[in-house]
Amino acid sequence: MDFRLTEERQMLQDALRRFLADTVTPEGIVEATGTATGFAPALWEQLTELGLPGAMFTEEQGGFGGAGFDLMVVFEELGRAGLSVPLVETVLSGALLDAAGMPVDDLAGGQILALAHTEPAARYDLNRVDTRAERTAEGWRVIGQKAVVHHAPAAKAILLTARTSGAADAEEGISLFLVTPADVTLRDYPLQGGGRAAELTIDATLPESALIGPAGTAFDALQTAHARATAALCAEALGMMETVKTLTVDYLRQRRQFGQPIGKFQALQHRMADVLIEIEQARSAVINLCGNLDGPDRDLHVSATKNLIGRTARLVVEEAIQMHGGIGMTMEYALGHFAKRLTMVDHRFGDTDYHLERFIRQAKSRAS
Amino acid sequence: MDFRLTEERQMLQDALRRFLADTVTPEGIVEATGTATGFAPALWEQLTELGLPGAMFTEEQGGFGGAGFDLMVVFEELGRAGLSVPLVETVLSGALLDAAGMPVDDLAGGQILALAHTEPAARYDLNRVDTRAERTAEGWRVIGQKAVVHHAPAAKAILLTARTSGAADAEEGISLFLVTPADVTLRDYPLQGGGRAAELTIDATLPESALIGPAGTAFDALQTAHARATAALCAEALGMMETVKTLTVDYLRQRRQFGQPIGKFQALQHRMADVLIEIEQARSAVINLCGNLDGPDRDLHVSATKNLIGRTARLVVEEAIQMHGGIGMTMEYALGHFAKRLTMVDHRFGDTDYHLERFIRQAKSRAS
Amino acid sequence: MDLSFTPEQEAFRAEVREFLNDKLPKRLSGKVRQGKRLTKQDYEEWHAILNDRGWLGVTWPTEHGGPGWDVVQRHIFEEETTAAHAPRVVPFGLAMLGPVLMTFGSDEQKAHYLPRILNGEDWWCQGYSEPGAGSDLANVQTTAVRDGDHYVVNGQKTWTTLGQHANMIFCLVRTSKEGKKQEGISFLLIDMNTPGIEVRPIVLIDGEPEVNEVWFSDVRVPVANLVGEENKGWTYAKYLLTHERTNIAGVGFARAGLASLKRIAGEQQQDGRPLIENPFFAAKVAQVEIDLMAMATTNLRTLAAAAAGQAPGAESSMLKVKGTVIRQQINALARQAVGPYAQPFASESLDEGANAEPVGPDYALPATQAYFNNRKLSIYGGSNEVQRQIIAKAILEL
Amino acid sequence: MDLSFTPEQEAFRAEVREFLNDKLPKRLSGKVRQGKRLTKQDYEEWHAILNDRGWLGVTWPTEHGGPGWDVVQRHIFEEETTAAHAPRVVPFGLAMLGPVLMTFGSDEQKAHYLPRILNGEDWWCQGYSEPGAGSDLANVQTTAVRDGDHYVVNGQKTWTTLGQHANMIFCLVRTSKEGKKQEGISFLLIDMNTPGIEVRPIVLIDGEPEVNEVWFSDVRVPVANLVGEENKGWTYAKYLLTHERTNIAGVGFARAGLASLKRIAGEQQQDGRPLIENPFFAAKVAQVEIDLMAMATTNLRTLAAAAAGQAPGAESSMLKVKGTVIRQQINALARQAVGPYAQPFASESLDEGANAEPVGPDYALPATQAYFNNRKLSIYGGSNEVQRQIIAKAILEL
Repeated sequence: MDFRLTEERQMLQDALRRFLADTVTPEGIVEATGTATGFAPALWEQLTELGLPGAMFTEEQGGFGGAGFDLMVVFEELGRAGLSVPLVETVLSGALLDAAGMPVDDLAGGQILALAHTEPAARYDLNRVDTRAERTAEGWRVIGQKAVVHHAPAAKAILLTARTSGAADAEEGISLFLVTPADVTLRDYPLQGGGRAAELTIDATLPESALIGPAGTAFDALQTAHARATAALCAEALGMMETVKTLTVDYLRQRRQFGQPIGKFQALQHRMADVLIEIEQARSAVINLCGNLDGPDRDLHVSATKNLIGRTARLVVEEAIQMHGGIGMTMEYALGHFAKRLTMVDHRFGDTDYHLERFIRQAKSRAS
Repeated sequence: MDFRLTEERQMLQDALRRFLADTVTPEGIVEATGTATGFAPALWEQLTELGLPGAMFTEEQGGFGGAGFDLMVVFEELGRAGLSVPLVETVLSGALLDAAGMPVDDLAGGQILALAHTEPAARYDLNRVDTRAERTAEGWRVIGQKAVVHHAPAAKAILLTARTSGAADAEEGISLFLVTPADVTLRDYPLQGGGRAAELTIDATLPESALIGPAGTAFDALQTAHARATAALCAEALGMMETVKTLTVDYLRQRRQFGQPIGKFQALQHRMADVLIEIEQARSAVINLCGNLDGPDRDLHVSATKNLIGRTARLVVEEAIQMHGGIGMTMEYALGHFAKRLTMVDHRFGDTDYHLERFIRQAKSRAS
Repeated sequence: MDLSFTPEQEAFRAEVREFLNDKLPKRLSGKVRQGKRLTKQDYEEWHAILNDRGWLGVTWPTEHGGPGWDVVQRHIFEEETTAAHAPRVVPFGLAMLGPVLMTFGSDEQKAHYLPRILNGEDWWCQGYSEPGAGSDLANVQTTAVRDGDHYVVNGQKTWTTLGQHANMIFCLVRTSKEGKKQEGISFLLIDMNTPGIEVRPIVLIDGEPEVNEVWFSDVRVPVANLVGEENKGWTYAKYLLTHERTNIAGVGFARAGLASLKRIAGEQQQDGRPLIENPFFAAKVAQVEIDLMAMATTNLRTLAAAAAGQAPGAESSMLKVKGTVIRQQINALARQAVGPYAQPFASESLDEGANAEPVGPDYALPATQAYFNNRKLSIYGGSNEVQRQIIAKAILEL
Repeated sequence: MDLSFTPEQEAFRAEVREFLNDKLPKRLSGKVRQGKRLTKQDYEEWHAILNDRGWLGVTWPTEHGGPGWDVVQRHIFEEETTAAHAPRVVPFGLAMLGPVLMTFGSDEQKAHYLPRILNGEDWWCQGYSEPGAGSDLANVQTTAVRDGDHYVVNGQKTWTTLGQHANMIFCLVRTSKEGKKQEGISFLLIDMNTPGIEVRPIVLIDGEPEVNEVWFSDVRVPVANLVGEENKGWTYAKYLLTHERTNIAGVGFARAGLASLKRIAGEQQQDGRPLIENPFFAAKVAQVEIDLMAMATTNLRTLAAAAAGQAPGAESSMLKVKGTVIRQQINALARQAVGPYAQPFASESLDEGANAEPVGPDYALPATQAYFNNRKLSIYGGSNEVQRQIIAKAILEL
């Protein structure tokens, strides 16, 4: 039992925090969201040099990390800075390629792949895939639509799931394809809280070689990929909470009303104390997930942590805005951006209720 | 739209409040609970003279009230005083006898009948009756067990449900019988929050005449009886909340700590404000139920109100104890009794969750 | 006790409903229902329709052109207009300034301004809040110094809702620094076209420029624009704040929000079933519906007491807190309901006639925006913390 | 970062488990599991078994007869004993007074009292709280006036847990009224058999006489019973309060409570199915389980920091609040789970060997009692309000 970071991770954390504090500004985030890709390519290059994509992978894979706590260290810092970069996509794509026995060293070197899996009617159900792929004489005929594909506008290529057999909600029959931007139509847009995504339409014939791994067997890898990406997202949320906490504590100390700092008002003090307690809970939940990411209880912890993070994020956002008053609702002050970005965590990879229900199933199957 | 009491109800409320304030003491409640019947018969006689059972019934029935708001006025005052008398039983029995076309003037005059319906395995399901009654040459052979029969030790006779046909959870097939104490075995005990109840065992042959109303058709009347009794219980809970509020406000004003009344501490002020808001919500919920007790949306309001009362009662009890500190947990101070009695409201006629689920069903069937 | 409305009240409701059916443009109700942006012209169009019928100044007595309704009629009108998705009536002239002028204004002020509020010649905005004040409203730093027949105003106001549309602003200004901070405040009417006034929009987290900062640099305001007496402005300000609360519970908004939430949750599918049938989600919706049923009755009780001449005390603070909490819960559930489509931020689709189709279901972005925007409900109009303080003070008397 | 235990720690866990399997009487664990009343003899029996193994004073160093465990070992021991339904170790002598005497007591006091705590000759109780003080612990009114070789003590203590079993009490008494209230307090050891002491039980809402009032009328206490220096008692009291917090999170109790809750909800039937399969109830249980999983890790993190020599700051206050809230939520769910059988109050059935069968399921009354009794968790040991104050002060530094 040891809650200290290894020396390597400590160094990475320190370097990353310093770099991001020096580099990222609220204006820069807004500006990047307005660009074609939704982030600053130069910044991504610098982060790649710092080793960010590399930290997502083991040495055998061509990286120098790959464990849950590597994800935690990196994403907490990204969360603190509040910026959108396609690193969750690296985690997703890496897990999928790796499961198919494909090399991931390009990803570790900074290559950007997007994942087009969720569909307009799927909500958070990983198994629901209506996009169909049929083997024809020319190759794979793929027709379907994908929803809110993060960082699709920036991706060199896109991993796309399609159903090669089975009913729309069957776990079996989901296959993975590698497609190029030329194969698909994108309608791209900015996201609440920064970054860009796109609605994707595909109606194309892909070469035989576009299939990644054996046909119809992608579901397990999708679960693994989403488990890892959920850990990343939860750690990112934790970092955002830390920033919101700092902003709010500073505000309570400095803002004066009725002749004293508002942090002197006991009602606010006690509510702030509850917020602090829940952020500590959030940190413990992220540790639990990252520490179990390669263990047998992975999915139990995925759902426990995503549920707790979702609840805590809402509390933190709503209390921080309320304690700030009107200024907390403006985009002129840093809180506004973090409030939106942190709120959006519950809208990706399954929300609070989705994971509560899944936790109950997981706990039941573990008990029996 | 009128939220004022009629003159008659106002007079009854005033008289009742004065009488109970002069008569009921915490010691008296404890003492009564220790007696064989669980309440003071002399007090019941005085309340009967004041017109309490009579207010439960319409003029045609031999009373002078009978509407939802009559129940509200009376039970709110009983709740304020915190004492246990068998008036909910009068409401239950009255509705059942009335539905069977039987006279209720004895009940209006103070006769005490208990209702033995709930069974050990039934929890809050009104339809679950395992007690069986079979017609034999000698009459009705009735075998079964009943759980937590309130005021059974005091009742001259007991209304008892038994299944004459159908599966254990069928709504059809439930029949109503009038039994005497000699027909049953009671194990009686005190209740949390005052009063007495009993576990009832029956293994007897009853005369033909013991059947009340047509065989197998009691379920509708049971629903009506429980709707009315739930309104009574919710109004009683509201009265208890008012007393708890008064005790807590007084305590916040008088108790000094760190050199000032604890009511000066803002954190407690804001929490007390939330408690007050919820008590107003509880009053509105009771009004909604009592005003709809004879209307088409009765069951929707039964469940809405019982759910809200259950949640509010828990908040009121827990916050009142917390604001009092240790003294709030002792039986030496009036709050202790009210805290227990108010908590028990959620354990009769269906709890918060039971009614939330039922509300959803009711709202759905109303919408369709 | 009687929860039903009288036959007269029911007839009134039918009359309102018929009016809305006939006169509320489908274009406007469609925009409100879909959460599209309303333009200045949209509001003005609806005001003019109401004014034609004499139903614009709902709280105004007949002598000033109001309908002379009692509180129950006003409540019914509010229920029906919200249910019909009518645009809200912009409150600054009608609900706020109007009653102040009627009570404290000079005859000239009444004769000049009141008709212009009704006929739409003036669009008023509110100059109460200042950057340094927050909930401490009496902490007014904007100064007005007498110079001949004028006051010279310097300072800054903020959170001025829809100030970008306004040609007039009513302001609290400091005319004296003697005594307590509540003393020395005056109530001034200022033409926004006067030189020295600058309006700067503040973009909120929903991306909308709903509120503004208003800067005053040596703005010369005729002394005739003073309401009542100099240094007595705090009295008028408090009067206004009380009258601002006529619909503080927001029952109509909450009901409309709940109906919209149920529609969304009925359309969204989770695990092959409508989300509204998911027990966890259904439980949360039912819980807030039950709270709303009770709150609506608390609101009616308060209205009935007001109709019977009782001054509203802590009740209006209770309604403010509970009403805003319920609306915010409904907003949060609607945001949750839209699922992954809460993420896209393609707000150009909110403009009427925009070429951009919404991303995902058309209700997704409005639901998300409403969640963010309505965080304001517990902040403005006296924050919920201030309301809790009022409630506690009233009962604890400490 | 590593969430697993070392092989040594796992071996230690196995050793504890084996000990419990061999030595914990089934009679005692059965009573604890079923929520029956524990007698003084029950506690003494378990203390003696632990003392035989040298595992009674878990926080004590080996020189004083403790096992010399580190915080992780203590944590493992606590996890295992709670899971095995061992009686709790009565903390007043072992966890509270012991460490104070070791640090501030005279050699004579150490030599005399410490062994007697371990071997059960003395049963200590705590004389801190007073009726007028509440959370304001330093507001000590009980006086001790020097008279020759004695202090003469007058006053009243309250909330003295299990004082009815005690032969000794450690007290905060006022020996000086000069200076701040924290000054002038002394720490006295008092024999409960001294003339002038009266113990009166206080019946709590669960019907149990768990706590007592202790009255002192001209009680003569030898000066040798003063711990440390006169008027320095507040320092020792604070030290004690810090050491009281070794298991402040109550993870073991919470886990045992959760297991019991699941058992109850698995047996109770609603609408023909186990209650635990009802989605509303399952959701609440899962929510508190998720909170507990996180809190257990927060607890381990704090323990690890303490093991690394970091002084616990606001963390122990956070654990106090979250830990008690979680336990109270579990208690409330268990009360809810038992349904109508929460109502009977036949508490004679809680005595071992009582003729009275329980009314309804045997878990019903203990679950209801635990709900009422554990309202204390957020009140005692520094109320949760006091803890929130500490947390806020630490971060806001105002």
